[in-house]
Amino acid sequence: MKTETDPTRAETAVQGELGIRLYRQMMRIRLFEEQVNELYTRALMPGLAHLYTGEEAVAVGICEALNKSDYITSTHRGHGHCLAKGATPDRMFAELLGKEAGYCRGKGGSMHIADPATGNLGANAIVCGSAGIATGAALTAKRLKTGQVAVCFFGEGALGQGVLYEVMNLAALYKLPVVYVCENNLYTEYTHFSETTAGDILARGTAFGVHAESVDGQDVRAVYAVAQRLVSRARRGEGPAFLVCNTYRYTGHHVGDINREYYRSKQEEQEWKTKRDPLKNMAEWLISQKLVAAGTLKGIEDEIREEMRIAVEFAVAAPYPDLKEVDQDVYA
Amino acid sequence: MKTETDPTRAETAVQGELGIRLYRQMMRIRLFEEQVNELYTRALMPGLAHLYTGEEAVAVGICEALNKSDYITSTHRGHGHCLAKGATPDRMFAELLGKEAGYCRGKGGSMHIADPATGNLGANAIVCGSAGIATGAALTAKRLKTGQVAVCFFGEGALGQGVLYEVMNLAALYKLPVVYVCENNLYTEYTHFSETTAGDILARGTAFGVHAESVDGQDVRAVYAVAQRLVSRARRGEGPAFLVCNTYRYTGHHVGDINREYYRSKQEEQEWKTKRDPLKNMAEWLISQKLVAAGTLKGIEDEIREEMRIAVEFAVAAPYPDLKEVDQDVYA
Amino acid sequence: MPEIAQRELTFAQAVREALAEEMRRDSRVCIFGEDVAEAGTPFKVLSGLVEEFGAERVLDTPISEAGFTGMGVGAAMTGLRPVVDIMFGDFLTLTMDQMVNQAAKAHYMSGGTWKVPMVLRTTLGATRRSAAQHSQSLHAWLSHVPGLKVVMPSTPYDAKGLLKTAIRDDNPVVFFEDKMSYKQKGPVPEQEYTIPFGVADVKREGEDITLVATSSMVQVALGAAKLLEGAGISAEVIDPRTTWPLDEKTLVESAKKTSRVIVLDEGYGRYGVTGEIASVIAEGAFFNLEAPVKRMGAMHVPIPFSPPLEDLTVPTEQTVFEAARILCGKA
Amino acid sequence: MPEIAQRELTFAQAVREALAEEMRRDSRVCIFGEDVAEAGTPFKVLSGLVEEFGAERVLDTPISEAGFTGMGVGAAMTGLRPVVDIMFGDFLTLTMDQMVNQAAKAHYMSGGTWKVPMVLRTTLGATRRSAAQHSQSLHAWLSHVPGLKVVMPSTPYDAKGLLKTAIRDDNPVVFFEDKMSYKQKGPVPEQEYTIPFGVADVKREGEDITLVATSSMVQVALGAAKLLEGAGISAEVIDPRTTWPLDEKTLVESAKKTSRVIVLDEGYGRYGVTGEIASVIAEGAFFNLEAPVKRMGAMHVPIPFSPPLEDLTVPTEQTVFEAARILCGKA
Ligand SMILES: Cc1ncc(C[n+]2csc(CCOP(=O)(O)OP(=O)(O)O)c2C)c(N)n1
Ligand SMILES: Cc1ncc(C[n+]2csc(CCOP(=O)(O)OP(=O)(O)O)c2C)c(N)n1
Ligand SMILES: [Mg+2]
Ligand SMILES: [Mg+2]
Repeated sequence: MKTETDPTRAETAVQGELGIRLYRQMMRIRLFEEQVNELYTRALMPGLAHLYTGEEAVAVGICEALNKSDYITSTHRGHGHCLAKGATPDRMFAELLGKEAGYCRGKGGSMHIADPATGNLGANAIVCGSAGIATGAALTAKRLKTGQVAVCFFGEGALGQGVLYEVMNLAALYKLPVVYVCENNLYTEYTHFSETTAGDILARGTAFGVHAESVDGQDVRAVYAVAQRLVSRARRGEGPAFLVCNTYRYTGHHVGDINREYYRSKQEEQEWKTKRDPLKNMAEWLISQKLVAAGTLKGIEDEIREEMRIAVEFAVAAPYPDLKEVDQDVYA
Repeated sequence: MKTETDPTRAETAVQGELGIRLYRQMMRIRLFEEQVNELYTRALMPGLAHLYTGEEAVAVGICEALNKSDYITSTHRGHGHCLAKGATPDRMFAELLGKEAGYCRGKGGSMHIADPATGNLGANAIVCGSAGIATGAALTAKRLKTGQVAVCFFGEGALGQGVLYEVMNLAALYKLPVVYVCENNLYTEYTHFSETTAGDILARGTAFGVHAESVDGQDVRAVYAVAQRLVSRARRGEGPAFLVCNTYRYTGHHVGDINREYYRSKQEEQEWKTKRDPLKNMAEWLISQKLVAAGTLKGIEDEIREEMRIAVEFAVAAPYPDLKEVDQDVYA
Repeated sequence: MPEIAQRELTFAQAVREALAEEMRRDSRVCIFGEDVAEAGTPFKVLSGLVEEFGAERVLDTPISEAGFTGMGVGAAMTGLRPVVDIMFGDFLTLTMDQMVNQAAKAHYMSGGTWKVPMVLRTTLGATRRSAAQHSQSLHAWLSHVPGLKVVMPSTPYDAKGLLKTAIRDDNPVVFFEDKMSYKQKGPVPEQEYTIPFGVADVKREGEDITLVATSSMVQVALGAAKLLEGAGISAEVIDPRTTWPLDEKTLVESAKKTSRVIVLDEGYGRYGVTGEIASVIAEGAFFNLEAPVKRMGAMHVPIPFSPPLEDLTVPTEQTVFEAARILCGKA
Repeated sequence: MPEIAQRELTFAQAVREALAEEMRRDSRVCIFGEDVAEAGTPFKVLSGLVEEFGAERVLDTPISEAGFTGMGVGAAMTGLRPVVDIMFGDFLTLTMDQMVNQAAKAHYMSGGTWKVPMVLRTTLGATRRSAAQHSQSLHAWLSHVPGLKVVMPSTPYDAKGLLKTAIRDDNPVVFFEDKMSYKQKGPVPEQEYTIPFGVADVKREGEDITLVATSSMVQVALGAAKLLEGAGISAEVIDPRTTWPLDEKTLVESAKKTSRVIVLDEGYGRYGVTGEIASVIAEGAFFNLEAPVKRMGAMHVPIPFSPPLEDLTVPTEQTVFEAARILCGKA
């Protein structure tokens, strides 16, 4: 997945082809989630889902800096991570609908998509639940000298879980190739992070010997550049990193969270959507840099819309797993 | 227990009477533990015990800055904390021997001495197991405006437990009157702390919004002075603090840990015992300051030896609890 | 249930009313947990409480289950009466050290000197399409541990009366609420009442078979009992209401009367609640049983997301009905 | 146990030998935990391993049970075969989320794509004068959870053979060692062998009563059997060896033969292992039992420190002997 660039020149690495790819990947996430919300409102999706809309630049900027064989762990808000790491929409939609064609044969659902083929160790419905898993994957990479890197995605709410600090300490002690990516979208479920997070977020990495940085999570080029640096650093054996990406979720905590005024204002949401939209800003940059014509981007959007439409059709039509599967795969 | 001193002048607060009291309290811990080891070698004590010998200045310096009604939580190495907070040796020895006269009627033993009368919420055999309890005690003090402060004692090994960071974050958010006292005696059981602790210890407080300081844990006057400041600060509603006391345990992890060369050198032990002994140094200071005559200190030692001898006699002679107590006090 | 009960409340309203009444009665009672204040929890069970009692007594916490549960233990030991909110029972995994090594043992280890009057409220139950990490019923773990009490209300009436008792109890109490029952309506009298622990409730009287059911399974058992009536089988439905203390006497008496028993519980079927209750009955009613005690719990699999699969993992009116008919030799 | 078994090893030596052999056989096998390297754990079970296999494969960790257990899950998913060391079973409380919500569910939730071939070794057992937080036997919790396997060896021979099987298993396995058994000696053949899971072992044949015993209780049962022999009662002692998978068939067959059963387990007596096994037997041997299955587990109290009290909390040869005589009507 990684387009070769010289890590030392990472800051200026984003050129035309890569730039368009970053845009395309973000658009796929944006339009995928559009369909998920659609499926929910049409009552075609069992349960709920947590949309990644607004945070696309984080997953894409990070995963484009990874190799296909590198590992990621994801969260309850995981669709973006899965897509960015290479999952295909048809099998993802199928999973969201509990169908056999899904990545987990319908047994996992929206919060548990996993895919060995793309190094996806799985989305996790326990906040911070995959921090240990990502750290262990990095331990394997180091022990077996595979050159792989593990990325652990989590929301800033996971900063409340002590296990995060336990594993950061372990990763620092053993110099493991893992990057802890904190997606600070300002809210846990319905509470602003300032009400639940004391002290200094970056210091929560350095205090445990983990190199820490933060980045504008709405600027995909900036995320990609820093990811390049931290990932190659980890790959070179220089140890773990903690990256805070400042971002925002456009919609509710989950698809059913409609009235949000009691915890955040419509105006706040508007400002992020209008001034700091990762797709809009990337499009403007690509055009201003003459790296692409506006029409081309429109074409990409239409093409992806069609891809999603077909993927949804596939998933809706797909069969449920056979009932006898219920007690299969409990044990390997 | 607190001798009134002007907190603003805490740094220079230690005068004759208090100085002698600090010495006396340290001596009581030193000689108490001497007897515990004696009871172990004479096979009179069931199980094992973790001696506080060498760390006396920490418990005494801190607890002398507390009121009787203030709370402490303690650890598996808790005899020093209990004595410093006001427990009496007879009932402590009785507890170590599993006798009914013990603080816990013999049901707790060395690792679980608790005493409401002196605000001792209990020693804890789970590393970091009392961090939540101390934080909760501080929450009560704040909610009920009692003016109490809670002190949470733990070894540096507890820095490995994530729950510590969870509760420090809570204490900072709610500005709770709690002081987290880390006794860094350089070793967990048989491993040097540098092998288990990455990054910067003090930053592990500040990263969570908790004021952090460190002090020479072998200098009782220094510990007392900083404790005065941090405790009054907490009492005044200025929030939690994290205090790292650099100290050393003279003997094994527990009374049975005799051959220690594989994890630390005899020479290292000798240097601490000769150059940095909290009692020796305090005695020299008291004498050099003409605050006390050498003979007086010898008198104090003899007096305490006698106190301990009588206390041990009492405990050895005391009866075990009635067998029917086994299923009493499971529920209140 | 007394006749005077006219007013109907939902299960969620009953829980909220119990909390509100106890918080008015005793200023030491406070609540903390994730999104408990303005949000009133994702299930809206606590809506309105922060408005009446203020943020000091209804405290939003970070996502730190171990940390704030531990804080609850210490607060309880020193004079508050905290009601700790753990959103999903699946997250009990994170609180086990605080509940089992601290809360459950503090009183005994201290020789009876310290007390831990706290309540941990949490949820259980599957079939919400929430998958394996949000669908477990882990109450067997807590019932296994001396020092804890475990409450499993099945109706709005029981929920209110038992929660008030839990809050007044001087021991750590774990209170399980079935997520799927929150909207269930039932009579709840206006006037003050509490329900003692360790007293099972006969939800329906019958002669031919006893269905012992906890929490979410009580409605299933009552539904099955209706179906059984149609098949000429009179089923008695007994709800222990608390798994610890356990009202062994009532369970055994009913078994002696009917001579046939099915034990229903939504926890995993193995090494859980059904094994304990079945053993108590098999021992107590040994000479009266016409057939082995039948146990029905959650299938021994992580709860799958896919709806047709998930629906197979939990006992239903139909599966209980069929099991009962077989047990009564009328299949 | 085969005749060829001449050599005697202690339980601790058998565990160490199993680890050493598997680490030689498979370079992916590694160990981590607190003080596992130079110290070889407080029980010295791992002494010598770091010297042979190096610090990369025998990894000392900080006191972070949740963190390094989680690291074990991820390492297992990606190509290592970690053996995680949790010093005292009481600290399982800190690992429950990693074991139950992560390790146990990863294979199923991923539709069978990811595997978690890890072993968690820990201890159980009281009477070491270690008090309430260092004396628990919490294996019932893990046996309750689908996705986990639970092993309870009672002899050096079983310990070695079962641990080798555990390490080769592609699932998360929790392996409980009785602290008090580490010095117990028993025959262990030189040559390679493994013991399959789910196969109970008849430790002693008998006719009049079946004593089902796990882990630390097997020696107690054998001792009681000797005493019973003196009283003219022939006791069969059966060790399930794994609580999950559970060899129901062997247990039920023995119960059918003897018609009287006592189930012995050092875990807390309520909502635990004895309830499950007693229920399985009461159902499977319903028409053969002369008396209710008797359950004997740890008393429902936090384990007290005081020796005379602690000794009352666990079944002993004497208490089992008396219970058996009563059950056989020969008291
Ligand atoms: C251990 C645990 N506690 C609580 C929850 C319930 N919960 C699900 S998502 C969420 C908020 C997570 O916030 P954050 O980590 O910032 O991620 P975001 O939703 O903002 O992407 C909570 C509390 C959970 N799933 N796991
Ligand atoms: C949760 C937990 N893990 C492991 C242990 C075993 N253990 C007892 S004391 C100890 C070392 C503690 O070291 P430290 O915190 O520095 O305290 P010290 O003994 O040096 O005073 C360990 C690992 C325990 N009691 N609790
Ligand atoms: Mg967030
Ligand atoms: Mg230490």
